[in-house]
Amino acid sequence: MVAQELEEAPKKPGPGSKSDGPGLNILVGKARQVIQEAIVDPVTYLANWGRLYSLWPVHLETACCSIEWGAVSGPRFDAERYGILEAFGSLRQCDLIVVHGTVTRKMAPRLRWIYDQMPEPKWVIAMGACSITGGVYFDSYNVLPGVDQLVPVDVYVPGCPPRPEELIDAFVLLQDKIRKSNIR
Amino acid sequence: MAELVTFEQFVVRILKIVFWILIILPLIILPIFYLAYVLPVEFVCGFNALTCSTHINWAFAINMFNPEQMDPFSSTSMLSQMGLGASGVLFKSSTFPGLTFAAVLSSFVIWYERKLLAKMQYRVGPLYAGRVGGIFQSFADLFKLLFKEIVIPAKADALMFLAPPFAMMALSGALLAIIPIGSTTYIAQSPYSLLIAIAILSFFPMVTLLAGWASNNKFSFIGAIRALYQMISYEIPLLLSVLGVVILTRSLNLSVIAESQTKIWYIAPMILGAVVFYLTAMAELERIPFDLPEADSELVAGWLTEYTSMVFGVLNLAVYIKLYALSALFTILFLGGWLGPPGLPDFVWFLIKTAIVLTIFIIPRGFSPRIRIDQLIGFGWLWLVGLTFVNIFIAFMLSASGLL
Amino acid sequence: MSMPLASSGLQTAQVAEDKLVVSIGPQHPGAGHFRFTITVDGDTIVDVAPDPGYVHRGAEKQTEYRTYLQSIPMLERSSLTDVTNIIGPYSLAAEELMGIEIPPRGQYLRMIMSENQRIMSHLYWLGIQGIFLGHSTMFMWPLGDRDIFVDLGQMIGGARITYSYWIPGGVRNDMPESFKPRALKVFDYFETRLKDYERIFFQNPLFLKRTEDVGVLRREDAIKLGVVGPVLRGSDVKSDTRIDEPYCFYKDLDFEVPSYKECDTYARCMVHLVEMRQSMRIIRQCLEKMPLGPVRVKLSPQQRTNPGEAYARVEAARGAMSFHIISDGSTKPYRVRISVPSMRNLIVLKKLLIGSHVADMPAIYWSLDYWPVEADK
Amino acid sequence: MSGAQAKQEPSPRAHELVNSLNSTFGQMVSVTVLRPNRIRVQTDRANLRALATFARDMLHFDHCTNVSGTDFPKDKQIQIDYHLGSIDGEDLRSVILGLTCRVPSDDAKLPSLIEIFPSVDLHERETYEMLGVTFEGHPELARLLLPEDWSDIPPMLKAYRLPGRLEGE
Repeated sequence: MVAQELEEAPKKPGPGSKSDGPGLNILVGKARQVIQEAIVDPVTYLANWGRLYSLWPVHLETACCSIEWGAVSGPRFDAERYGILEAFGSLRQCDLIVVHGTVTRKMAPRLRWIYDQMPEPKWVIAMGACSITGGVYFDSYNVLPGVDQLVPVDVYVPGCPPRPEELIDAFVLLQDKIRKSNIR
Repeated sequence: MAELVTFEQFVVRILKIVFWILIILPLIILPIFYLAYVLPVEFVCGFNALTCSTHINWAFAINMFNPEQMDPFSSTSMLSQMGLGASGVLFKSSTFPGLTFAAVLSSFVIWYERKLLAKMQYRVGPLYAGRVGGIFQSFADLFKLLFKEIVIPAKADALMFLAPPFAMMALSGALLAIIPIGSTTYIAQSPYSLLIAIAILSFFPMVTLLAGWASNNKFSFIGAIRALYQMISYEIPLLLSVLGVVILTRSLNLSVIAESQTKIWYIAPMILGAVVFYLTAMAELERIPFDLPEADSELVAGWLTEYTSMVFGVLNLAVYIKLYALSALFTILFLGGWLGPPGLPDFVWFLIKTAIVLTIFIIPRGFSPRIRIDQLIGFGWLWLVGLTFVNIFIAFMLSASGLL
Repeated sequence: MSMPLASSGLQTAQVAEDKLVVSIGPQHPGAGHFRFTITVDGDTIVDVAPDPGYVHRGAEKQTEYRTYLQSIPMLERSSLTDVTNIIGPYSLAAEELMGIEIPPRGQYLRMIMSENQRIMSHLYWLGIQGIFLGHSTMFMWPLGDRDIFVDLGQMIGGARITYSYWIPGGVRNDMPESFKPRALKVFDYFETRLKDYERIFFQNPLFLKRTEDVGVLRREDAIKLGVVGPVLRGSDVKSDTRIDEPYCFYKDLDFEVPSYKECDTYARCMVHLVEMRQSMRIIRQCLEKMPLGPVRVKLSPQQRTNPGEAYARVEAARGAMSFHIISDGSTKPYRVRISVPSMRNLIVLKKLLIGSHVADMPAIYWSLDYWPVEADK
Repeated sequence: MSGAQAKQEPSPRAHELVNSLNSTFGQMVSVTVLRPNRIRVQTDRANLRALATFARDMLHFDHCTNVSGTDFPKDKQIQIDYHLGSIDGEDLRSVILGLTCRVPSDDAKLPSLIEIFPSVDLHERETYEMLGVTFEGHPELARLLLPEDWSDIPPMLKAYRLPGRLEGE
């Protein structure tokens, strides 16, 4: 989010500039506002509402955090409450990658391919210390020091492995982020 | 852009839209409507004058000069005459008991299935989408799929790839059209409606094969071949299992079959046929334990592997409409259709029975692993076909002895 | 030096026209962190090429840069389902090199933790076996019950699953007094659950159809190929490191080692079920027999060892886990070699899959209890 | 290295093994008992196959539990250890027989034991890629764990320093 705001910042017109006013015609401006309020905003709301309650994660297990992922989808923590349904094998139907821990140099190109093959919009959660910085394997010859060089990460979940509650917190954070985003 | 973040804001916005519509409607739309229907048709709308049959024009003329029906809203009866009104064919096939009704019902069936499965697994299931128990979960899935990118694989045949979802939807809709859900609530009647339903069912494997082949993916292809094997070998037991009912009623008309069960529901004498129909319908629907074509631990998602966004959504919806249609067929064939104690409209009884059958279709997903393809085909040809012959024999005995 | 690229991921094999080469994994619901290529002729698998290494993190090399105690948190992440047992042989070998004796209470705590871990690992295994057969309830129930044992481990170890508990010199800390009543309650509950599992999952006719006579590994093949753990015991060999070469106080305890003559996937499943019961039996006995006293020998963080080599093994959840440590007398090990059961069981994958149905692939693959993270180290 | 470790008395079964090894191979091997049930037999690569065949046929060691390789840059040698175990041998389940063989680093070649013990398959492949030791006669000596684009020296050699660590850390 921060990055987006920074990109948009220079485009904002300063105070006193010409485009500050109601536009070339007050009627056009009003119509634009009506269209915006009557069509664009509700559609945005509906799309975001659908997206945030229907995050289907890809079945990609990069390393050992997948055990806690299993616990999250298990009866005690039950991620399906949030609409996170781990029942789709094909990445074509998924919207979310949860990077389960370490990404090795052999796994890295596969992770990127999987990310590229998924349909837009898509989100990435980096789960575990290994996927953020490399974790205890920071000095290994075969481990990527963080996946954010590889795919754009939306939410980072620290921990080695993170407790399921932390992962659920990450889902809630991601939902919050989606709720506030524009449709692409 | 103004951001909507809460449900309350959304409601306020919707009310605003309604307000604008209420303003715009009397100012712009109603005058046009008035011009179109109150003034003579020939002057206003040349298209109508050229294309509509003469008696409709005459009806317009009668309406026009009838002082009691001068208000424009009475012309809804015109719509009925054209087949567009509340009892017209278009309304029936598109709204109730047709596609829209079935689609909304299916989306609730998806939610119900997930909730039921979660209960069996000591979980909660969908909870936060919608205020009550995640009841709008499948609508959230729907809106998400609507606004998702459609990916067509690079080496896939785009037309052939996009055809199956719509063919699937059309077939499911055709299946709906032939199934009556009440003595007067039906879309189409035919003396051979059971035969037509089975003929439509035999189209599904072709669509599946097309989908698998056009995706240009190995998993899709293997899944499609499996679906072809499965559906073709289970078509024969399906056909044979309903034969017992046909022998007893001496009719292929589903309405007649349902009405003829006043004495006894056919599930009692035809229990073998009902069991075989249930199992074969499960196989036709690719539900666990017969979900080999979509087995996600072997073939990623089977023949659905390459389908994205709403294309996938339409396929999935079609499958659930098919589930509803087959449960409805089961209700008509074996559970007496809409027959029930008086007090409620007949289609309500029908829907209650269908819901029970749907539950029975859904439950095996909770306690059964997947079967293997060779076991499946062996089971179908050896046991199910054998059982249907026993069933037909029983039907002949009952029919010949005059008991039913 | 140059190395050939054969059987690696970037090469496509040349096969006949009527055969289909299907790549399974790493993004595949039936493969996890692992990839293998199968060549399919109709519904029969004619060739298998396993391609491990997706989780190879170089744990062996990293031990060269860490002291004996520092290596423990890193090593236990190689097998997160089974953290106590992967540290076991490492600590045993290090203690052998250091020449220290462990107090008896520490030994008993090691056994309790190790068996608790075995139950957790087996439950996880059972869940995944269920989902691989398309049985989603069989995935959810064991995973839900696993969390109860996670809580038990948390009472002693402090963390959810990674507690670095079994360390050279004993165990990290003593157990709380509330552990015993809690554990006994959990075991009473779980024994009824195991009966449910047996009735609902293991006697399910479709489950039997999918697992019986599938992936048969004969006794002589199992021995020759050197498989371990439940796979070996499912192949009619009553071999268990806890009995063959008892460590801790296993020789004082009374428990049974299951073995089945059928040698198929169902036998392997049954081994897991019986072992969970036996593990609870062992913990009950440990709780009875446990003496009071210290739980560890104080060691310096820079503890030096005698130069030499040691080879130690314990029975982990997946089979015999062994460590070979060579020391040059410094604070860091000269060479640590991990021989993990998953790697030793992978060798039979090719043998079992060739000639079987495509649909049997997930059932056979997971019945080997192959955990790629552990195998790749 | 192992010379500094205190020698221990072997268990009775291990004692028989030591005697039988000594009487058959004599000077070609040096037998050390590390623990009552750990026997270490050092030999050279010429005798390795004969020793393994003898261990399988006469001593009833039927599988290999581990193959480990260690680099000794000071001696310019690489040490390969085969750890053999037994299931069907009488009273042998607790015994681990280690076959140790040292090869020079610049000529790291060794006969493969895959025909004698099929269970060494993956272990030998791993040792090959981790230390660059060639096992002659292995049918599929290919890359196993490292990524396809690995172009550095084998990582388990002492000359390979971890990239995440400073020199001498």
